[in-house]
Amino acid sequence: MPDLIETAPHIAGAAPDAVFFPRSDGSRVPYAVFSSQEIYDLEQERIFRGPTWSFLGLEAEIPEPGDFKSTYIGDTPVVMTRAADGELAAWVNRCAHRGAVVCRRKYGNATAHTCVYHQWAYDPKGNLTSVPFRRGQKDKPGMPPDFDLASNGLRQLRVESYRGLVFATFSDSVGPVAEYLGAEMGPYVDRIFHKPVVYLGCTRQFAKSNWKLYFENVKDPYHASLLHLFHTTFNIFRAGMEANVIPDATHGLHSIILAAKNNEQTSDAYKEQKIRSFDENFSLKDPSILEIRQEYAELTTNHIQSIFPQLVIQQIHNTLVARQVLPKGPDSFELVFHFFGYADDDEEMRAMRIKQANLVGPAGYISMEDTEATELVQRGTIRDAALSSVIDMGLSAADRRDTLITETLIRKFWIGYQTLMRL
Amino acid sequence: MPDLIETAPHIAGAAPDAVFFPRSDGSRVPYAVFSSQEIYDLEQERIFRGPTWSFLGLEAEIPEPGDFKSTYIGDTPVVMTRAADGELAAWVNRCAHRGAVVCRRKYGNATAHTCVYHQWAYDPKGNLTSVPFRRGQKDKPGMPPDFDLASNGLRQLRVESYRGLVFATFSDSVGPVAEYLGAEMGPYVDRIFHKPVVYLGCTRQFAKSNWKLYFENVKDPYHASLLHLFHTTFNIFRAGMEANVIPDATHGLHSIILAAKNNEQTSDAYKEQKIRSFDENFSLKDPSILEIRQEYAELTTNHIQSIFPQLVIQQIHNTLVARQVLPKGPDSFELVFHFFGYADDDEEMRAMRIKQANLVGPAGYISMEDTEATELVQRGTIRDAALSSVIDMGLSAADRRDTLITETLIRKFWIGYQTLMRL
Amino acid sequence: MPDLIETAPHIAGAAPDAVFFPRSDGSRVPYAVFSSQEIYDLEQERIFRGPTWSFLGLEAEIPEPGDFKSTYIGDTPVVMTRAADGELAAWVNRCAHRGAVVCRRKYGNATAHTCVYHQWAYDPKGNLTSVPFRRGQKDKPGMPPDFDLASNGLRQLRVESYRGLVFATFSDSVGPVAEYLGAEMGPYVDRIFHKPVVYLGCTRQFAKSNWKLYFENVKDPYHASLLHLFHTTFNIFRAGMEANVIPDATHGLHSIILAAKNNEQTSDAYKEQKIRSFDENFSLKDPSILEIRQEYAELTTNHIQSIFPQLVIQQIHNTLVARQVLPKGPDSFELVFHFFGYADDDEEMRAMRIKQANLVGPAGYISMEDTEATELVQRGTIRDAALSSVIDMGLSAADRRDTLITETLIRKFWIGYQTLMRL
Amino acid sequence: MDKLLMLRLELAALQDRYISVLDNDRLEEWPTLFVEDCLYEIIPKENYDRGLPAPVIHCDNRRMMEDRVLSLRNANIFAEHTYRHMVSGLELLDVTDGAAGMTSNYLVISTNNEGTSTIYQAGRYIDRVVLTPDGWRYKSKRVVYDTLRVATLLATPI
Amino acid sequence: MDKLLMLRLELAALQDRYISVLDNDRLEEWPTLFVEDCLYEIIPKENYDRGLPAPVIHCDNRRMMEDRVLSLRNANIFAEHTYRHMVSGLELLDVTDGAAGMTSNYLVISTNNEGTSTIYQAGRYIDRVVLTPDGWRYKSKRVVYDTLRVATLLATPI
Amino acid sequence: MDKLLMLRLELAALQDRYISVLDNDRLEEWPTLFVEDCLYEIIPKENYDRGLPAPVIHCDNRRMMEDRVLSLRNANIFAEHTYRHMVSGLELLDVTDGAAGMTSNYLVISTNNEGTSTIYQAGRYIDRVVLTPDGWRYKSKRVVYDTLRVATLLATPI
Ligand code: FES
Ligand code: FES
Ligand code: FES
Ligand SMILES: [Fe+3]
Ligand SMILES: [Fe+3]
Ligand SMILES: [Fe+3]
Repeated sequence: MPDLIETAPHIAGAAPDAVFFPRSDGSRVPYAVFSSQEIYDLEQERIFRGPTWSFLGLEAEIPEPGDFKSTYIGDTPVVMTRAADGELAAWVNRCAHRGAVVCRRKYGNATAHTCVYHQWAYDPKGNLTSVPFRRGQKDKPGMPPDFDLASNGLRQLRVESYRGLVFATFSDSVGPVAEYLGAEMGPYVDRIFHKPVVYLGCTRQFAKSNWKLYFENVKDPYHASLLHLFHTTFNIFRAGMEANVIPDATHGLHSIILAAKNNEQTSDAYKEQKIRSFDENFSLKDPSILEIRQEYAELTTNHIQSIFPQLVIQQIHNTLVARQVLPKGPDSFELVFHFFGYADDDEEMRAMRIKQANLVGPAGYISMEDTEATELVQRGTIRDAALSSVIDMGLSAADRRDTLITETLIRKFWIGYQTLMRL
Repeated sequence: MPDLIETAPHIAGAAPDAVFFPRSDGSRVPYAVFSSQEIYDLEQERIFRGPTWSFLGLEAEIPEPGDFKSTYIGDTPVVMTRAADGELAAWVNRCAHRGAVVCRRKYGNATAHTCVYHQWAYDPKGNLTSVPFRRGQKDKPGMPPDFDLASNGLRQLRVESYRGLVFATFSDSVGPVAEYLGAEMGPYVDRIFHKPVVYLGCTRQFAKSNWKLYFENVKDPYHASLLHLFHTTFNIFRAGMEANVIPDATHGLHSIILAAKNNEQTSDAYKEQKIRSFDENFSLKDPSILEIRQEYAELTTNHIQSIFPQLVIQQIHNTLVARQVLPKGPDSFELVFHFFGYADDDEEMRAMRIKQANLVGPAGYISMEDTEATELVQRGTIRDAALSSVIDMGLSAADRRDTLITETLIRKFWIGYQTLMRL
Repeated sequence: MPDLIETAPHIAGAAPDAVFFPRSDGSRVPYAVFSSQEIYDLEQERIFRGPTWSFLGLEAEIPEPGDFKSTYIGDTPVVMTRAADGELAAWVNRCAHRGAVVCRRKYGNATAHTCVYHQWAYDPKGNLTSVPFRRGQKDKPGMPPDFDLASNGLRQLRVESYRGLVFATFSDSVGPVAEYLGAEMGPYVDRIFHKPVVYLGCTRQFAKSNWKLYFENVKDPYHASLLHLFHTTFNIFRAGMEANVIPDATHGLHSIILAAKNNEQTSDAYKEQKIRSFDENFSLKDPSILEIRQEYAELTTNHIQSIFPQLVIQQIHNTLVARQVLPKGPDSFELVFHFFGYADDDEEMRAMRIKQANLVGPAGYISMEDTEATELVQRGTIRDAALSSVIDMGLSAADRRDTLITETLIRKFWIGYQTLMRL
Repeated sequence: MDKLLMLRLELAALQDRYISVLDNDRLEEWPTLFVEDCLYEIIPKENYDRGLPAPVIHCDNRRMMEDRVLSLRNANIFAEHTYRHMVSGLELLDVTDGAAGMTSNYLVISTNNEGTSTIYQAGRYIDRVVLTPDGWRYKSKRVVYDTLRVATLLATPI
Repeated sequence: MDKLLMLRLELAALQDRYISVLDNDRLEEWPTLFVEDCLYEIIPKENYDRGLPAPVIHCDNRRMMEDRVLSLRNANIFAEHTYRHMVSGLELLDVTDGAAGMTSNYLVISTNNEGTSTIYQAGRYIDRVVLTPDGWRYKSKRVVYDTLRVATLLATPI
Repeated sequence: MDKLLMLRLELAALQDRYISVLDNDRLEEWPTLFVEDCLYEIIPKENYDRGLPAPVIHCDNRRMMEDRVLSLRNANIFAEHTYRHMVSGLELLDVTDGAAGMTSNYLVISTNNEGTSTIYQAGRYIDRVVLTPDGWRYKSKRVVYDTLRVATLLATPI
C-alpha cells in the first residue's frame, strides 16, 4: 500500500499518549492537538496521506495542456498538471533519482519536467521519460541493464476534478470525490460551481497557529458577529439572520454555513446581550462595497463551506473564493485565497467582485480577525497541552440547523477527527 | 491539586536521565540543565508552577482600580490586576471557552476583560461574568442549562504584595511571601522597600541563554570586578570592598550581595593578580554619573538580591531596579528592568536616578557584560550536556560572608535547585 | 577515553531505529540520514569526535607564533593556534571553569587566551596558566588547596599539519594523518601542496541542507556537466573529458575526481543525449577567465578531492581552494572556501587566481548550483525519511576509474559511513 | 538648476511624509495625501506579474480610504503593532507639467507589543502624482508586494 | 528655489553622516556632531508613549557621550559586531532661523562575527538641530526604539 | 546654491537608479551604469578588513559584467527570487571636477517564490564615479558585505 510505503517509520502507528479526549461528544478538546509534533506527523500520515481528498486548486488555473502549478498535500510538495491529452495529473515533487525537488516554479507551462540536478526528465503525468547517459557513453556503462523507466517515475496520485475543483489523494481506497463530499455537501458545491469559472488570482496569509484552529473557525457561526465587528459596526450582518448550519453526515468533517439577510428585531437582540460590538453611529462613505447582486436561487450573503482537509468554499456577497488550508508544522499554516468569477461575468460584476475582495483575505473587513483569533488560541494554550476547551454552545439541541448561535459543527468535526486519527 | 491539573502529561514525573550531578555540594553542574527541553518543561511544572512565589511587578505599576499588566510566570502568560475594591489579583491569560489569550494589551485599565473571539467577559479578578447568547436567542438554545459561570472563570492564582512587590503562585501549599523570603532575606527587602515607591518605566533585554545562567551570574560576586572592567578602568569598585554575601537559609535559592566602599590597598591586590582589568589611566569627563547620595543606614554601592525564581532586587549607587527574569525556552530568557524611585524623591534625586540608569540595563556600564557572559556559556556548553562546570572558589570556607571572592551562593543555589526539581 | 567523556549520555550508543539501508552496496540511502536530529547527534560523536581527522585550516592562516583562528570540528567550537615555540595546537573553545567560550574572535594573535567571565587565562596550547584570586586575598580563601592548574586546562586535541593543511582529532586511536589519507589520496594532496602556499582569504556559503548532501555532490562527477550549464553553454567542460575517478581504499570516505581537456566528439555525445544544457551559440566577451596556465605534470582543469569529514581540496584551472564543510544541525551546513596561491606566484599568476575566483564560491559560475541542488534534495526528502535514493549510475562496472558518468564514489561513501556510524 | 532634481526632491519629500504618516499613528492624514478621484491598491507581485486582478486592498476613490481608516479605528480587531517603512530607489518614470509617474522600493518592519521586530513586507510602490494647490498628491498608488505570505493579517495600510 | 527643500537636503546629509560615523567605526567623531550642551537619549517606545523617563542611555551633555566612547573602547566587553543603519521618512517639524526639529525612521541591521545579519532595532529619531559655524549640529537627539527587547545588549550607540 | 548638495542629489539619483535596475529585472542595463574600463567587485568584509583579495565576484572591465548577465540569463541555475535594495548613509569622500568618491550603506532583502522575505545581505558600497557625456557613471564599485555567510548562493549582483 503506497500510503504506508510513503510513511516514515518513526511515525507509523505511534499514537501519542499526550492526547486524551475527556468526552465522546467532541465538546472537550485537549490543547495538545494544537501543538504536539507527534500529532502533527501522525496527521500527515493518517489524514493528508489517508482516505481523504485534498484540494489542489482550480482547473481554471491550468487551462492549457502543459500548464502546471506547485502546491502541497499537507506539507508534502505536490504538482498538479494538465497533460498533453488534456487530462489532469498530480505527483509528489521529489525526483526518483536522489530526491531533489523537480518542479521549481509555482506555475507555468512545460511539456517536460526536468530535474536540474542530473536532468532526469518526466512527462506532465510524472512518468520518467529519459535519463542522461542511461546507456552510458561509448564503452562506458550507464544505468544497470535492468533499469526500468516505467518503475522509476514520480509518485503519482489519484486526481479528480469535481466541477472544476481539483482534488488529489494518496489513497487507493477512498471513494470518488462525489461520494467523499456526500449527499449534504454536494448540492452546495454545485450551487457555487454551477457554471464555468475564471481564476482572478490569489492572496496568502501565514498564520502562526495550528491548521485545525482554522477549521474550528470556519465551523463556528457563533464567532461571526462577535469577533468581526465590521458587521455590526456598519450594520451588515446579524446573528439573527436566517441561518442554515449543516454538518456532513458521513464523518462530520465537512460542513456548510449559510446566512441570508433578515434584519427584524436583531439590534434589540444584541442590546439584550450587551454586546460590545453593537454600535449604530457609524456608516460607510462608500457603501458600494456592500451591494449584492443576486446570483443564486436564495439571496445568501454568506456561504462558508469547509471540505476537509484542505478546502473552504466561500461566497460573501458577490466575492467568490476557494480557500486552501496548508499546514506548515504544528504551529503554523498557510491560507491561500483563490479568487474567481464566472466566465460570463459582465464588466460591472467583475469590478464588483474585485471591490468586494476588500471584505475577505488578509486585509478583509470581515475576515482579518480570524487568523488573529487562531493565533490567540495558539499562544493561550501552548503551555497547557493537557487542558481542554469547552465547546458547549447549542449542545442541548445539537441537531438544530437554523441558528448561528451554535458550536455543533465544531463538535462534529472533532468526533470525525478522532475516528480518522484513531485517537 | 491545580498544579498537576495544569500540567501536560508528557511532562509529569519525567525525570530526564540526561542529568547527573557528580557531587552533592553543588560544585559540579551538568551542562544539560542549560539546554535540555525536558529539563525546561519540568522546571515549568516543578519550579514555576511549584511551591514558589514568582514576581509579577510593582504595585506602583497598577495604582488605580482596574489597572492591569500582562506578564508571565515562567512562560505561562499571566495578568496582574487591581480590582474595583482595590485588591490585587492575578490569573492565567487563557480564555475558559476555547483557550484564546484574553488580555491582549501589556498594560491598561479595564473594568472587564473581554475575550475578542466570542466576547466571554471576565472581571478583574478573573471571574466569568457574561457569555453572549448564554441563554440562546428566542427559542434557540444557548449554553447547557447547567452551565455555571462561577466554575468557568479564568485560572486564578494566589497573589500577595510584599511591601509593594507583587508575587503570585500556582501553589496551594507554599506559605506566605514573608515566610518564603525567610529570615535572612526579609530585612534586605525591607531595606529597599521601606517607603512608597514610584514606577519610572522599564527596559528589556533578550538573552540567548538559559535563565539559570543569569541566576548564577547574580549570585557570583567573583565575576564583578573581573568581567565588568568599567569598575576598575574608572576606579569605581574593588574586589577588596567590604562585602556581605548571604544565602537564604531555608533552601539556598535566594541570596544577597552587599558591597560598601573601602579603597585601601586594593589596587595593589589587583596588581598582585596581574589582572587585565586594572588600569589607572582613564578618568571620566563627567563623573557625576558616579556620585552617591546616602539613602540607607549603610553606605552600600551595590545591593544585589535574588529572590527565586523571577526577581532580582538591585540598588547600585542611587539607581533602584526590580529585575524580572522570564524564561523563554531552554536557550533564552527575557530580563525586564523595572526602574523605580521613592515617592518623596526631590527633583535632584530623581534626575540622579535617571542619570545612573546609564550604569545598568541593556547598555549599563557595569551590567551590559552579564548577558554577554551567559551567552558565551550557552554557546560553549551546548554540545557537551554531560560535562560539568567547576564551581570551587571559596569552597574551603563556604560559610564566610565577608568576601566577594567566592562561589558559595552558586553552590547553594544548585543544591536547592536539585531538591526542588527532584534530580 | 576522552571521546566518551565528551559525549552527552542521551546520545551515547543510541542507534536511531529510523534508519534502514535496504541494500549493502550503498546504492539505496534512506532519506532519514539527511533530516534526523538523532542521526546528527550520533554523527557528532561517532564521526567528528570519532576516529577521523578534521580539517581546521591552513598553516598559512596562522604563520606567526601566537596566531590563532576560531573554527569548528563538527559543531564543537575549536581554536587552532601556533604556540610561542612555533608548534601547532588546537583545543575546544570552552572554559574549564564554568564553560564560557574563551576565544571570542575569529582570528588574531595572542600570547594568552583569557576568558572574559572570570579571567582564567590559558596559553596558546590550552594550558591553564592563571586563576584570579586562586589563593584568595589576605586571609580570605581562594580555590581549594588541591586545585591543580595542570588538570584544569582546556580540552586539548591531537593536531597534525600535513603539508600545510592543519588537521585535528578528538581520537587517541586514529593513526597519523598520512596513514588516514591513505595510499590513493596522499599523492594527490601532495600534488597540490608540493610547495609553500599563501592564504588569499575566504568566502562562506550557508546552505539549508544536510552536510552529507554536499559530500555526495563532490563525489558525483555525473552532475558536473548536467547541473553546471556554464560548462556546456560556453564550451568549457565536457562529460567526455579524460577522467580519473578514484575512491579511497581504506574506508571509501575520501575520493578524488580529476578531469583533463579533450574535446573530440563530445558535442555529438551530448546531442545524442538530447541534453538541455547543450548550446553552441554563446561565447564570452572576456574569455580570459577561462585561460589555464599549466602548473602540474598533467594539465587537469579540475581536481576535486574530498577528505572526510571536513575537507575538499579543489584546483579548477588556476584557482586553488581548500573547502571546509561545517555541519550546523541536520538541515544546514556552512561551506568555507579558503583561497590560496603559491608563495612563488608571479603577479600575473596571482591576478589570474583572483579572476578565476569568479568560477567558484558562492557566486561561482560552475559551483553556485551545488548548494541549490543540495537544498532541493533537502526539501524534496524531508517528509519521507523512510524512502531511499536510487544511486545506480555505473553500478555494473563499479571499479572503472576512467569515466565521469558514475556514482561509484557516492556508493563507496555510504558504505564507509554505515561502518563508521554502526548503522 | 536642474528642474528634474528639484522635482525628485519634492517627490522624495512626499514619499517621506507618506510613510511618516503611517508609522506615527496619523492614519486620518493618510487619505489627504491623495486626490478625491484616486486609486489605492495593495496587490501581491504574483498577481501583478500575471496580470491577475485579485487585490488585498482596492480603493477606487478617497472615500473608500476614509472608510478603511474608520473601520481600523472602530471596528477591526488586530494586535497592537508599530510599522517602520523604509523607502529607497526612487525613479521618475515619466514627467509632464504637473504630473509624474514614479517607482520606489519599500520595506516595512513591524514590531509587536512584546517588542520583537520582523520583516513584515518588502515590495515596490508604483505611483502617479499630480500637482495640486496643496502640493503634490497621489493620483494612484499601487503597492506591489513581494512578501506573498502576509504575516497573520494586514491592518495598517502600506 | 525652495529654501525648505534645501534645508531638507542639508539635514538629510547630516543624518547620513551621523549613521556613516556609527557604522564605519568612527565612534570618536560621533560626539562632534552634537553641541556641547546637548541631550542624547535612547529610550524604549513603551516608556516614551507613557511619559515614563527610564532610558537605556541618557547623556545630558557632550562629555558624557565622550565618556561612553572611552568606555566602549577601553572598558566594556561585548561581541564584535557591525551595524548598518538605514534612515528614511525624514519630516521637518518646525523650522526657525538656524534651528529645526525633525523626525525620521531608522532601522539598524547588526551582523555578528559569524556573519549572520539580523534586525537589531527599528525606531524613530526625534531631533533638534542648530546651525553652528561648523554647520548643522544636534542640540538633542532622542532615539525612541520600537524593538523593546534589546538583543543581548546595546553597546554601539544608535 | 551649494554645489556639493547638488552633486549629492545627482549621485543619490545614480544610486537609486542602480538599485532599481537590479531590483526590477533590468539586468542588461546594469553594466551600462559603468564605464568600459571599470572595476566591480563583491568582497566579504573579513577579507577587505584584513587586506586579503579573495572576492565573490571580481570584474575588471565592463565586458566581464556583460558576461555575468549573459550567464545568469542563460546558463546558471538558481531559485527564483526578488531583491529589494535599500541604500542610506551616503557620504561624499573626495570630490574633484568630474569625479568623486563616495560610500553608503546598503541592505538587500530577498524574497523567495514561497513569498518569504529575509535579510539577504547588509554592507557598504565604496564607489568612484566619473562624469561622462551620459551623466555620472561608476568607475569602480566595491561591494563590501557584512553578511559573511552567503545564504545558499549569490546570483543577482548587489
Ligand atoms: S536528483 Fe533528480 S536527476 Fe538526480
Ligand atoms: S475563546 Fe474566548 S470567548 Fe471564545
Ligand atoms: S567561565 Fe571562564 S573564567 Fe569563569
Ligand atoms: Fe470569521
Ligand atoms: Fe555582573
Ligand atoms: Fe558541482
